[in-house]
Amino acid sequence: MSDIIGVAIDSVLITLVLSLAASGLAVVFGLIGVINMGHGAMLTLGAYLTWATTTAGLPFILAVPLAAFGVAIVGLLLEHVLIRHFYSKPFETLLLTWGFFMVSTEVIKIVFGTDFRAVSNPLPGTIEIGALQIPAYRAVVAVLSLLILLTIGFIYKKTTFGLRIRALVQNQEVASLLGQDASMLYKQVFVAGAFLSGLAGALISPMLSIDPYIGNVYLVRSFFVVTLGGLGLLVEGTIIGSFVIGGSETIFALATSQVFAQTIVFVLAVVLLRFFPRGLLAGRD
Amino acid sequence: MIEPRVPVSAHSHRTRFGGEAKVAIAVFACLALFPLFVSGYIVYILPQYMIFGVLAMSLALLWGVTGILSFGQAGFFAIGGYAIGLMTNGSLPFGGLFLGLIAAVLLGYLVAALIGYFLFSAGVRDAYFVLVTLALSIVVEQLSVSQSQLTGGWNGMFIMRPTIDLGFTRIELFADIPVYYVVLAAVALIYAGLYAFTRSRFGKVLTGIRENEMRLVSLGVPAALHKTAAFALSGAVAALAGALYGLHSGFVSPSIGGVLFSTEVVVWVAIAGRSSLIGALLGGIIVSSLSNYLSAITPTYWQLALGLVFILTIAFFRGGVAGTLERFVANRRSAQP
Amino acid sequence: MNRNLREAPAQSGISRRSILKGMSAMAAAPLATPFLSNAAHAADAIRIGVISPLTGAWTVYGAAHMAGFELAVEEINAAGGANGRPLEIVVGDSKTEPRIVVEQANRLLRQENVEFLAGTFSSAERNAAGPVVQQANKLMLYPTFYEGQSQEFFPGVCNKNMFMCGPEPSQQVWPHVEYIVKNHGKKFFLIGSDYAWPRETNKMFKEKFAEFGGEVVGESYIPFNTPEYESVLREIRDSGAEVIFHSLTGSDTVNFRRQFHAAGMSKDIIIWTVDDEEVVTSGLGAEVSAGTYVSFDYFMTIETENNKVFLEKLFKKFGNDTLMNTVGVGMYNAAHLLAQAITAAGSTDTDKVRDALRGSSFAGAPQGSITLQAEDHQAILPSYLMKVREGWTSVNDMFEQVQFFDKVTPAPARCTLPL
Amino acid sequence: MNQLLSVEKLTKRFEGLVANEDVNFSVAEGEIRSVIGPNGAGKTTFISMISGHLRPTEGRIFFRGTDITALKVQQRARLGIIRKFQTPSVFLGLTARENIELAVIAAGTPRGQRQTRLDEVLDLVRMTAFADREASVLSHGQRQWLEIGLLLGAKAQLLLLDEPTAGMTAEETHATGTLIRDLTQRLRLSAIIIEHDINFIRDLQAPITVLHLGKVFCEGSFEEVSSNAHVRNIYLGNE
Repeated sequence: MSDIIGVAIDSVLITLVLSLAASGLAVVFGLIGVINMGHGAMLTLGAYLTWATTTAGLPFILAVPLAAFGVAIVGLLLEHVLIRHFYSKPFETLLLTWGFFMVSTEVIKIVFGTDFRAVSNPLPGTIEIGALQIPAYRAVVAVLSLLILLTIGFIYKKTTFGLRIRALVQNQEVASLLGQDASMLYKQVFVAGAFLSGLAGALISPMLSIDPYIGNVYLVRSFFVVTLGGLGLLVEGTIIGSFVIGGSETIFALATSQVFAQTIVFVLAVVLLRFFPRGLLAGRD
Repeated sequence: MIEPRVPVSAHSHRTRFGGEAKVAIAVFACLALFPLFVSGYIVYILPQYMIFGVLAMSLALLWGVTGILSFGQAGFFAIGGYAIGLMTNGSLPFGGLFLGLIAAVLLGYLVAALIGYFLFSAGVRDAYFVLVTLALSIVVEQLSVSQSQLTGGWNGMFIMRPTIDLGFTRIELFADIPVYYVVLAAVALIYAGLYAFTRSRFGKVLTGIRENEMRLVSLGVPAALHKTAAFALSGAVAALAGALYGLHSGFVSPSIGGVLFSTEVVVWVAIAGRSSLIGALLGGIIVSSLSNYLSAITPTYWQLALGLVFILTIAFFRGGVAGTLERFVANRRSAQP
Repeated sequence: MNRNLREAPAQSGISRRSILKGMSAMAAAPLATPFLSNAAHAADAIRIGVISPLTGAWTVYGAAHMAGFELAVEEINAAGGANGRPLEIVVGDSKTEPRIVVEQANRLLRQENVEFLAGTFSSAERNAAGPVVQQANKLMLYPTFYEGQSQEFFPGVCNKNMFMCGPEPSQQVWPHVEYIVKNHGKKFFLIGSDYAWPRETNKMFKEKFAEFGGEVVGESYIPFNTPEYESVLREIRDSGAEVIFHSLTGSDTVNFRRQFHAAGMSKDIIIWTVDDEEVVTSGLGAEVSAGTYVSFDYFMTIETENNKVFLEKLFKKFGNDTLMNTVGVGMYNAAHLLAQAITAAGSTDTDKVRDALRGSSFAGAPQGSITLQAEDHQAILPSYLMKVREGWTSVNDMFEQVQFFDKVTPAPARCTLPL
Repeated sequence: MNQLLSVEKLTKRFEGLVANEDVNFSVAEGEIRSVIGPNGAGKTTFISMISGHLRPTEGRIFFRGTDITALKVQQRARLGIIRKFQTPSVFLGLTARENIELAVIAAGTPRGQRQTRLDEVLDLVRMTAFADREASVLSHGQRQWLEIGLLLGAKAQLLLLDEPTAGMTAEETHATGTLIRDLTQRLRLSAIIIEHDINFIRDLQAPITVLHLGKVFCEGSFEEVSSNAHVRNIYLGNE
C-alpha cells in the first residue's frame, strides 16, 4: 500500500517539477507560437545565475527572482534583436533559438567555467508522511510550481493583460484593429516566457548539479509537455502533459529499466501526438 | 494583355537546382586530384568528411527540396552504422559487406517510411514533425545505450575495415589511398543519384510540396505519400552514410545518433545552403573539417563563432553560402547588358 | 601552462606552433604534409599524443588528467629527456566522445606523427582508441581506474599495445569488501551509470561479495544525464539496503547524491563509491559527501614521501588550489614509465619500448613504487579505503584513511595471454 | 444537359454557428454558375465543401451521379473537381512553366505528352510570354491566371473559382471573364464562380445563385436577380 502511495507521490512530484520546467515554453510556444529551442539554455542560465548570486553571498530567496529577471533581460534582448523580425516564420525562429542555445552555452562555459557547480539546498530535511519521506525542498518546489501555474492561469484568464493576449492569440488582425500593439504584446509574452524559464532554472538548481547542458534534459520533454497538453492550455494542459511525459516514466520504470522507460515515454509521446495533434484535452481530430 | 507590375530585376529567391552540375564536376575533380598533392592524415580523414557530406545531402534532400526540417538525421546515421557493424562483426548468423550495406539502407528506409507514413498521413507537419525527429534521435541514442548486448552500449562497437571482392579483383581497404578513392566513388555515385532524383518527376513534385503543399494536394497529388517517400529516401541515404562512416572509422558509438550530432548536421546544411545538394555536400565537408581543426585549437571560441555564424546565416542569408553565391551570380548576370 | 620546455613562449593552453600548423593545414592543405610537419619541429623531440576530455561532459576530469602528464614531461625534460631526447606533448581533445577519440588518435598518429599515445579517460574512449593503436602499431598508456581486461572487449583491452596504469576492480574494490561488510552489513544495493565500466565493476564486485555471504538487494543502471532519481531512491529504500555500492559518474553522481541526501537517506544508508575522487567530491560539497567511503590507488592526502614531493612540484607549477586525483597521477606515472622505457630500449621503436615497459617499475610514483606486469600490462598498485570527513573544507582534510594495502596484484587479465 | 455535380441539403455548422443550411444546387456539363451573396453568406464554406476542404455536417454531394461526400480533397481533384483559392495559391518559388508542369504531373499525364500539354495550357491562359518568370515576380492578376492554368493542367472538369478577379484592374477583370467563358466553351468545362464584382457577374451571363445567411436566397439570371428587391436589401443590410 505504502508502495502505491510512494509511486503516486513520486509521480506527482515529477509531474509538478516538469510542469515548472515547461511553463516558460507553454507561454512562448503555446501563446505566440515561437518554437523556442533556446528554452533549455534559458533554464541553464537561470541555474547559473542562481549559483553565481548565491556564491556571491546573496540569500537563495533573493537569488531566485534575480536570476529570473536576469534571464528575462536576456530574453528581451534576444526578442528585440532577432526574434521579433521572424514571428511569421516558425522555422526561422526555431533555428535562431537553436543558435541562441549554441551561443549561450559557450558563453556560459566561458563566464562560469565547466566545473561542477552546485547551489546548496536551502531547505534540507524531509517531510515525513507515515513511512514516507519527502525531501522538503522538492515538496516546496512542487507546491510553488502549482502556484506559479495557477498565477499564470489567473493572469491569462482574469486580467486585462490576459484578455489582450487572448485576443491576440484568437485573431491577430482583429486584435490590431482593436488598437492592440501586437508587436509589444508579443514582446511581453516572450519576455514573460523567458522569465518563467529562468525562474524554473533557479528553483530547480538546488536539486541538480549545474553544468552547461542541464537545461537540455528538459528541452525536448518540455516540447512534448506543451504539445500533448495543447497549445494555449496553460494550466491544465501543462499538468496533463507533464504527467504523461514525466509522471508516467516513474510508473514505467517500475516494470523495466530507467533507460527503457524513457524510451517508452518518447515513443508513447509520438504516438499520442499523432492521434491527438491538438493536445490530449482537445480530443481527437 | 496583362503586363507584369513588378520589375523583372526584382529579387527572386530561386531555390532550385540550376547550373550545379558544373560545380559538382569541378568539386569531384578536385577531390579526385587531391591525394596527388597531399598525403597523411588529410587523406585518411577527408573520406570521413565526405561521408558527413552525404549525411548533409540527406538533410538537403528533405529540407532544401521538400521543405521538411529534420533534427533526426543522426538517428538514421546511427542505424546505418550499427547495422553494418552487426552484419560484419559476426554476431549475426548471416552478413557480409554487401549484405550489410543493403541492410543498412533498407533499415534506414523502412524506419523512416514507417515513421513518415504514420505521421504524414495524419497531417503531422512543421514544428510537430521536427519534434518527432528530435525524439527519434533521442530514442536511437537511448536504444543503442540500453541494448548493449547488441550494440556494445555506451562503449560502442568496433567494425572491421572490409575487403571488397569484385570477383576479378580484391581491394583491401586498409591503406588510405584505396579507401579514399572507394569512398570518393561512392559519394560521387550517391550525389549523381540524388541529383538525378531531384530533377525527376518525383523530385519536382517534392519541390512543389515545399513551395505550396496545399495547392499540390488540391491539384490531386497525394502529398503525404510523396513526403513519406522523401523521408524514407532521406533516411536511407543517411543510413548509408552511417554505414560508410562505420566502415571508415572502424567504430560507432551512441553519440553518433544523438540530438547534438543531429543538430550539427542542420548547422552544416544551413550555413552551406540547403537549396543545393552540392552546397550541402561541401558544407558537410568544410564545416566538419573546420570543426575538427579549430576545435583542437580553440574549442570554446570555435563553438561560439559557429553559433554566431549560424544565427547570422539564418537571419540574413537564408540560402546559406550556396544560395547567396547563386543570387550574387544571378544579380551580376542581370546587371550586365 | 608551458607544455614543452623547448618551446618557451607558449600561449595559453596550446602552443603557437600548433595553431599555425592548424591554420596552415586549413588554408594551404598541401603544406601540411608529414614531411614538412616533421621539419617544422625540433628534429630530436619525441612527440607524444595526449588525448584528454578537454570539453564535453567530462571536462571536469580533463584538468588533472593533463596536469599530471605535463608535470611529468617537465621533470623528464629537466632531467635530460628520454634516451637523451626531450619529450613534446601534442594535445587532442576527445570532447568526451568516443568517436572523436578515433579522429584524434588518427590525427595525432598520422598528422602530428606522434610516436606514442597517452590518455583517454573513460573505458569507452579507451576502447575507441584500441583499434587505432593496434593498426598503427603504436603504444598507448591508459591512466584511469577501469573495469579490468577481458577478451570480449578486444582491442579496447587485451591489446598488446596498451598499458594500464590505473587500478582495476580486483585492486580498487576487492581488498575492502570485507571491511565494509563487517562494519556496515551484508545488504548491498548496486547503482551505476549505464555502461561497461559500472557493469563490469559490479560483476567483479559480486564475485568477491559472495565470498562474504553478501546479498545484492537491488541493482540499477542509470542512463547518462538523468535529472530525477525519485524511483531509484524509493527502490533503494524499499530494498532494505544497508550499503550502496556506487559507480555513477559525472553529473549523475552529483544529481543522485544531492537527491539521496535531500531525501534524508544518508543517515540510514552508507555509500561506498568507486568513482568520486577529489574533483567529484569537491563538486558534491561537504554536506552531501560526508561519511561516504571511497576507494582508489591514490588520494592527494596519502602520506608517502613521493607524494609530498609530487604535490610540491604540482602546486608550484599550477598553483596551490590545483586538484589532483588518481587519473592525473596515472598520467604522471605513464609519462615516467614511458620515458624510462625509451631510455632503456635506447630507441622509440614500438617493439623495443613495449619489451622495456613490460615488467618495468617506477620508483618515483606518488603512491610509492609501482610496477607494470609483463604478461598482462596491468599495474601493481596500492589500494586505499578512505572515508569522507564531516565538514571538510578542502582536499587536505577531505579524506580520512580507513585501511591501506600496499602493492596489490591485480587478478589475472581475462585475455588470451600472452598479449 | 447532363448533370455534372449536384448537392443535396448541404449543411455545415461550426460549433453552433450555421454556415450553410439545406443548400440544394447543381451544375451541368459545360455550364457556368455564379454564386453571390454578402459577406458571411457562406459562399467560401460552400465551395470548400464541394472541393473537400471542409466536411459537410449533413447532406450529400454527387459528381456524375456518384456520391463523393466521403472523398478527400486530393481524390476529388483526381475526378476533376479542382479549386482556385481566394488569394491566388501558386508555387511562388517556381517559374510559371514549372508551375504548370507540376499540375500536368499531378494529372498523371504520360511523360511523352507532358511537353505538348504544358505548352497548350500556357497558351490557354496566355502565359507563354512569361513562362520562365518566377511566380513571385508575377503580378497579382497574372498569378490568378496562372492558378487557373494549374487547374487546367491538372485536367479540371469542374472549376471552383473563389473570387478569380480579386485585386484586378477593370481591364484585367474583363479579360478574365472572357477567358473563363472561352475556356468553358472550348473545353466543355463547368465552373462555379464566387464573385463580388457585379460587372464581372453580368459579363459572365451565367445563372446566379444568391446565398444569404447560409441558405439559398434565390436563383435566376442576372436580370432576374438584379431586379429582385430582396436581393438589393440583403446587400444593403436591410434584410
